[in-house]
Amino acid sequence: MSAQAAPVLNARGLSKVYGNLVALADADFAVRPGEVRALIGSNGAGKSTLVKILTGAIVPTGGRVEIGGEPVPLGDPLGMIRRGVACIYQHSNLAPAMSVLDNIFLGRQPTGRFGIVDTRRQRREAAALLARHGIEIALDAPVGTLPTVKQKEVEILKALALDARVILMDEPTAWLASADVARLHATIRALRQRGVAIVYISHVLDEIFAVCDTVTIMRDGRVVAESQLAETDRAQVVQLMVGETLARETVAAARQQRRPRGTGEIRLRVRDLGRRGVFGGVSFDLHAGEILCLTGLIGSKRTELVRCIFGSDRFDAGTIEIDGRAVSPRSPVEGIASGIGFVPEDRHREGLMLDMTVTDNLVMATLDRHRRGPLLSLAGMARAGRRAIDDLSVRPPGGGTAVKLLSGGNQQKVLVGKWLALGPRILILDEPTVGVDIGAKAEIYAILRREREKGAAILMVSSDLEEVMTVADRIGVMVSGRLSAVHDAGSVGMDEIVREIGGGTP
Amino acid sequence: MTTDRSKGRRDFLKAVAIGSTAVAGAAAGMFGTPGLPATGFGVTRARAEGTRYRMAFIQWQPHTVPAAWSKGIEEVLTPQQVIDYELLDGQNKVEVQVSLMDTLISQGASVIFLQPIDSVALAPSIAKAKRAGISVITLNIDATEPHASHVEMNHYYGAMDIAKAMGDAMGGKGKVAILNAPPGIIIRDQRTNGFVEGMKQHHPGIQIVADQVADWDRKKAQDVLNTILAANPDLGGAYGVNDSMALGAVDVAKEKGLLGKFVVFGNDGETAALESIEAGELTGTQYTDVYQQGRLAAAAATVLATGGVEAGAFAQQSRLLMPYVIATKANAGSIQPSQRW
Amino acid sequence: MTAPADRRGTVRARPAPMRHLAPNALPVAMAVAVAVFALLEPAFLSIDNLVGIARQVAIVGIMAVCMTFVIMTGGVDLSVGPVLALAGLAAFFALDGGHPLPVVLLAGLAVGAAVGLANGLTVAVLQLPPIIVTLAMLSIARGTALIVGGPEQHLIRNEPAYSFIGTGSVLGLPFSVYVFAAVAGLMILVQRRTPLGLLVAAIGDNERAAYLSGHRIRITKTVVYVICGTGAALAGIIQSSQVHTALATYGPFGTELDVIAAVVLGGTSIMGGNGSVARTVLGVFFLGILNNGMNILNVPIDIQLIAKGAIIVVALSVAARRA
Amino acid sequence: MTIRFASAALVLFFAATIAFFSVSAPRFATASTVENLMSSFSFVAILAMGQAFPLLVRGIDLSIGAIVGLVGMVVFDLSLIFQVPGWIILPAALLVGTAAGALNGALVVCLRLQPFIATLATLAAYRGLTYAVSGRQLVPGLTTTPIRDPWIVGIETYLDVGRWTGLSTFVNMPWLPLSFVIMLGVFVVLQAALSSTRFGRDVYATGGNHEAARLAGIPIGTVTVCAYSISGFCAAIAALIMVARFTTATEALGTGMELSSIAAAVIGGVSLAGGVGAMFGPAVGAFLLGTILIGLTLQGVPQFVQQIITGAILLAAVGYDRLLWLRRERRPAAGAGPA
Repeated sequence: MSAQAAPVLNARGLSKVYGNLVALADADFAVRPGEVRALIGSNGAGKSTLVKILTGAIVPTGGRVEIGGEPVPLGDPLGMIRRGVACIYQHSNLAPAMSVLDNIFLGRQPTGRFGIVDTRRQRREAAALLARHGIEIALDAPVGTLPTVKQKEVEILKALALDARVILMDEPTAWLASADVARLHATIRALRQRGVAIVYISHVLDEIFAVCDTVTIMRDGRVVAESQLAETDRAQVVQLMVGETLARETVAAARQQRRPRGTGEIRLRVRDLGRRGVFGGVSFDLHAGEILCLTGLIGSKRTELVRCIFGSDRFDAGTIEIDGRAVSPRSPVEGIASGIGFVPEDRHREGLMLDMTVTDNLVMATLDRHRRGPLLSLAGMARAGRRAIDDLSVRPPGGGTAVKLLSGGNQQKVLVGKWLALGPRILILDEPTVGVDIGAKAEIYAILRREREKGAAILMVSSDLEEVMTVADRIGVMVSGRLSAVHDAGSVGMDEIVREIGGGTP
Repeated sequence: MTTDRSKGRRDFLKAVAIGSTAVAGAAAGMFGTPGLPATGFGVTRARAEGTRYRMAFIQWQPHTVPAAWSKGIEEVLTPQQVIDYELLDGQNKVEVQVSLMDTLISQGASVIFLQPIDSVALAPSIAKAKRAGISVITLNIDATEPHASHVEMNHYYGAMDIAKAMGDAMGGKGKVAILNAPPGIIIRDQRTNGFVEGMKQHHPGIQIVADQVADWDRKKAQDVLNTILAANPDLGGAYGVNDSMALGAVDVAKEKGLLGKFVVFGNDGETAALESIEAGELTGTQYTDVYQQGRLAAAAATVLATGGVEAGAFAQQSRLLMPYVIATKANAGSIQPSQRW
Repeated sequence: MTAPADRRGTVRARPAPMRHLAPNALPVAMAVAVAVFALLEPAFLSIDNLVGIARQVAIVGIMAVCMTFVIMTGGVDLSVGPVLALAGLAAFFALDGGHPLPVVLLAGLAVGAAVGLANGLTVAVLQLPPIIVTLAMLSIARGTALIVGGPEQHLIRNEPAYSFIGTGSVLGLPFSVYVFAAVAGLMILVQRRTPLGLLVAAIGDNERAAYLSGHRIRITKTVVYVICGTGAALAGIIQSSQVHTALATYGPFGTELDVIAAVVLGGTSIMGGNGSVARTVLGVFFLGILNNGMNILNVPIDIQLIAKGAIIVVALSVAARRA
Repeated sequence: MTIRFASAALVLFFAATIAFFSVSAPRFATASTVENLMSSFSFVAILAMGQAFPLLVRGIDLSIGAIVGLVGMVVFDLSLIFQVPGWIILPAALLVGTAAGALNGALVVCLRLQPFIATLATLAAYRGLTYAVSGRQLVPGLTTTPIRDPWIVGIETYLDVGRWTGLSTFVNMPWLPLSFVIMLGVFVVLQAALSSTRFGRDVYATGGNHEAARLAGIPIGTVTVCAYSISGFCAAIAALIMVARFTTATEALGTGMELSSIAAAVIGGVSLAGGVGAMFGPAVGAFLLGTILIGLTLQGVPQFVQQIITGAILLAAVGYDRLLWLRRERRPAAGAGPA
């Protein structure tokens, strides 16, 4: 499109630092009217941070943002919205008890005298909107009662109703069925016709090549490349996205150490596991002393799968055997009892007690071991904590510091350490390196390999292909609720995997 | 407290007269009450006709005094076999009392015993009751709306007499503290004002150094008096606006070994208080035979219910004024066990 | 509750407002209060009065210390008032039945534990809002107390052993103060040295994570309410022994709010999360000092209430600012 | 959204209760009982509706009862001490109540205090203020002087609707208390504000998804303050009705009302989690509680047992709401039609 037109949104030298984690480093980002710009990069590459700055949710440590050539105050969500920057967030941004209609017009209902809402006009506009974008939805249904897909549509409608100049879409298709994706893309093209600038954040290369004009590729908090998609091909993009950031020897080391099927002893056997409406027919074996990585798109139900194995969710079909014993854990308590450790995806929501100390968090899963009669042996806990801190080289090394003061990487190490303390026979990790700086990543990989050597069976969910290629002994690809294939890591190339992942959404 | 003193006394004599005859009459089931047209054989007739009367007592909140009243009332009503009686709880809330009044009115009670939380607040409901032909008998707190009858142990004059007795006990000089109730119920105001007024009149030499709220509560009274004593080590006495608080003061005096030296007066005269007096701990309290007061009210009620007197007819209500004594070690012994509540 | 449900980092890191209160604002406020009272009325600092303060806060103190865990788990217990009354009555009837002291105490405490258990199960298992559950329990327990005890005062006469609990004194300190100290000490120990204490903190901090760490959340929550009920019962026993009376209307409306105020002043967020028993004790004494000081200065009740409200607001908003 | 499943069930339960007492309780189904119900619980309903607003924005107002006391005492003073004419007193009273509510809101918004704590503090403060300004203490003589101002006492009048409509020729119609009419008025206005004004949308949004509301540019602070002001305003109206009914005000007026109003609101399906509820439920909830109290009294059930039953019903109400919620959780996809 009009690549020469002046950028409507222009960010220069943005950076954001949490504690000692650099989430975003001197990033430039611009998008022009009528341009659909893909923003891609593995998890924790800094995309969400950039988005948060552009929506005003957070204040950058440095840098400036111009809209239509005007420099704008940062950290002011309303200002951004008023200036025409709308965002469709990954998480729901709706008032569940309110009707679709009210959500679309949230905070800006057309009003007549005495602030009486002009519902007729509201309906008219909404109807027009629906017609224009060919979306079917019951305007009076409370959003809370709608399925997630529909809720996404409401979010999109909300943004569209703002007739924004720039729309940021953060993983807009993560929860959409392929048909809906196609429709969304149609919508996007329509918007492009009307000169709206769109920032399209996604992991799905197919989608990107299908709908985007240009691409900005980020890695580890930096913008590593910008280009016209017309002039690039998948391989290049993936290459840029994945990069060679890990020191070659680490990768090399990792690769030659690969031990598909570990000791050969089957630790975990999953057969036709399913949960109605979520995933189904999943079968695989996990051996002692191997690392099996489940990769796929966000929303391909990998998390849901491993939750069921751990016991925090229920499955309603298939069987799970551990060491040949059939189990059906109905709660984490039982999962742990059968030797499973589980590092959840969102360490803040589900993993750590942020206000509590490193030691407390480290012993959280193994309290009973530190009981002396009715009391806890603080000394014992401290010792255990100290040992873990040294093994995992947590920085700062103080066991008494509150976890929330640690960097993402160290927080993650603490979370992993909590489960290692259990000496799990099976360790499940869900996106263990999201938002973790590169150094910590390497350390975590090292830890995992060490556990593998000790004979633990490790099941890891990751969307970061580079990571998968580095640590996996075997790779399973999940596509919309099905385990499409399991490869020996050695015998499969990244592009192949990429294709399989993308292959999920034709 | 609106009436002047002498009248109060006269009412008091009249009251005793009415009261005793009424009790006698009620017990015998026959009537001849001055001031009321003699209909004769009210209860007997009722029994014959099989008519039943509904009576209820709305108390301000569960407490020893209304409980004793209720006992006394039942003593008189039960043997007559034609009266259904129930005790209702005002939860120390005006609105609850008013609502209960309405309920009783629509229920068609024939007499309502009422211990109003406030003289004015209940007046409209009393008027309503009268319109509905229901006689209302107020206990201890009079209402601004004239009604059938008011049976009271006067708080204002009682408190004045307490002030006098207390001053005498303290030799007319020294410092005293008031352990008070939280505002919101009229008894509190009447007693406090009476006490203050009494001290002014009889013992201007005595100084009220503290007036603190102890929520009717013995424990709070202990705490509060403890504190007050710290500030005024030379405190000579304390007046508890009810006996529980007075007994709290006694507890403190005991603990500090001030027994005998420290003058404590209470109000109401419940059993615990009398015992404490006899034990030489509590100096005195305003005692009334509350059972008797209940009986008196019940007797009057019977008359009103069965005597065929139109409730609306009470332009000028009868005031049955209970005799009270300031019970001290000297006279407490003369109070019969059967009179203790 | 207003923390936006956003992604990694930013806002969730905001500490619960109350947290910073305890270490600085509260002691400062206490010091100021003490200084003011002492200046206006030297007798405030007399040994007698200080002992008096300790004795006065004992009952609310015990309840507050025992409610801290409940509030840390994001709950609240409005039913402590009637429980206090019920326990007193239970103890009285046990005494009346001529049972030995241990049985008597057990009877009292059992009542509290039972009510607590009912609260806990309803909150933890049925997951109903604590404020409503305990509000309902407030009127249920009060009703029961009035049915059981009636309006009469049940005098507890010549029961030296029982009376000692509330009125006896050891080495010049009232026994009830020792009880308070013991309970406080015990709860501090529980918080710092037992799995329960750690677990309560964990639940308040991040219930989901605690669950995923393989802990039985429901049991813990129930236990916490049982502790609270038992604490209220103990308070009831002490009170009934202090006033030689058991009465169904003891622990009137407002008791529960005093207790909650003490806990919150102690720096525990009413929304749950970070909290500390030790700091609750501070909060208890702060309120105790305010009451005592204003009584000793013979401040009229109206000013007392206004001042109390204002001071709570100031103290806590200072804390909120710090956060 | 205005009338949810919960509310529908509530109405059924209400009807059932009335039916039950009509057959079981002597003299329950009479005009006078209906009058009693309307005049004794209209102000509770108003308080419940007021309380609903703080709850809707995920707050709570524990001071609502204390505000009733304060306003009552202000009316008492103005009328009896300063002899101010009623037509001035009425607006003044409403003003005081609203201001007190606004202060609550300000504490919550500006000082970032937990609503529970902020209003707990003002609960004490307002009650203290009531004592401080109490004309009963300042001028003891007034304790026995009823308020006679027609403007105020006029609130406690009964309208013989029966005769106007001529219905009373067929049935014994209850007279309609003005307070009930006022309650209806408040209901209509507030419900309209909630369901059809911009403000109402903002209230639901603020309570339903705080972050979304903020990002949507809704002035959350203002909305919150308004919510608390409304609760204060309702408290003032309730106070006026009570004063008119009692022709006086005591320092203890409104004690415990905070809890009963919360109870009524929650029974009426207002969620403590915010964003869910309407005016209809709380109003019905208040009258439901009233019906039960009156009915049980007429049945001769002891007061103490009544307390227990009331508590049980409160539990049942929240339990039922929980049940609905669980059911909705079970099948998130379903129910995607208009609710």
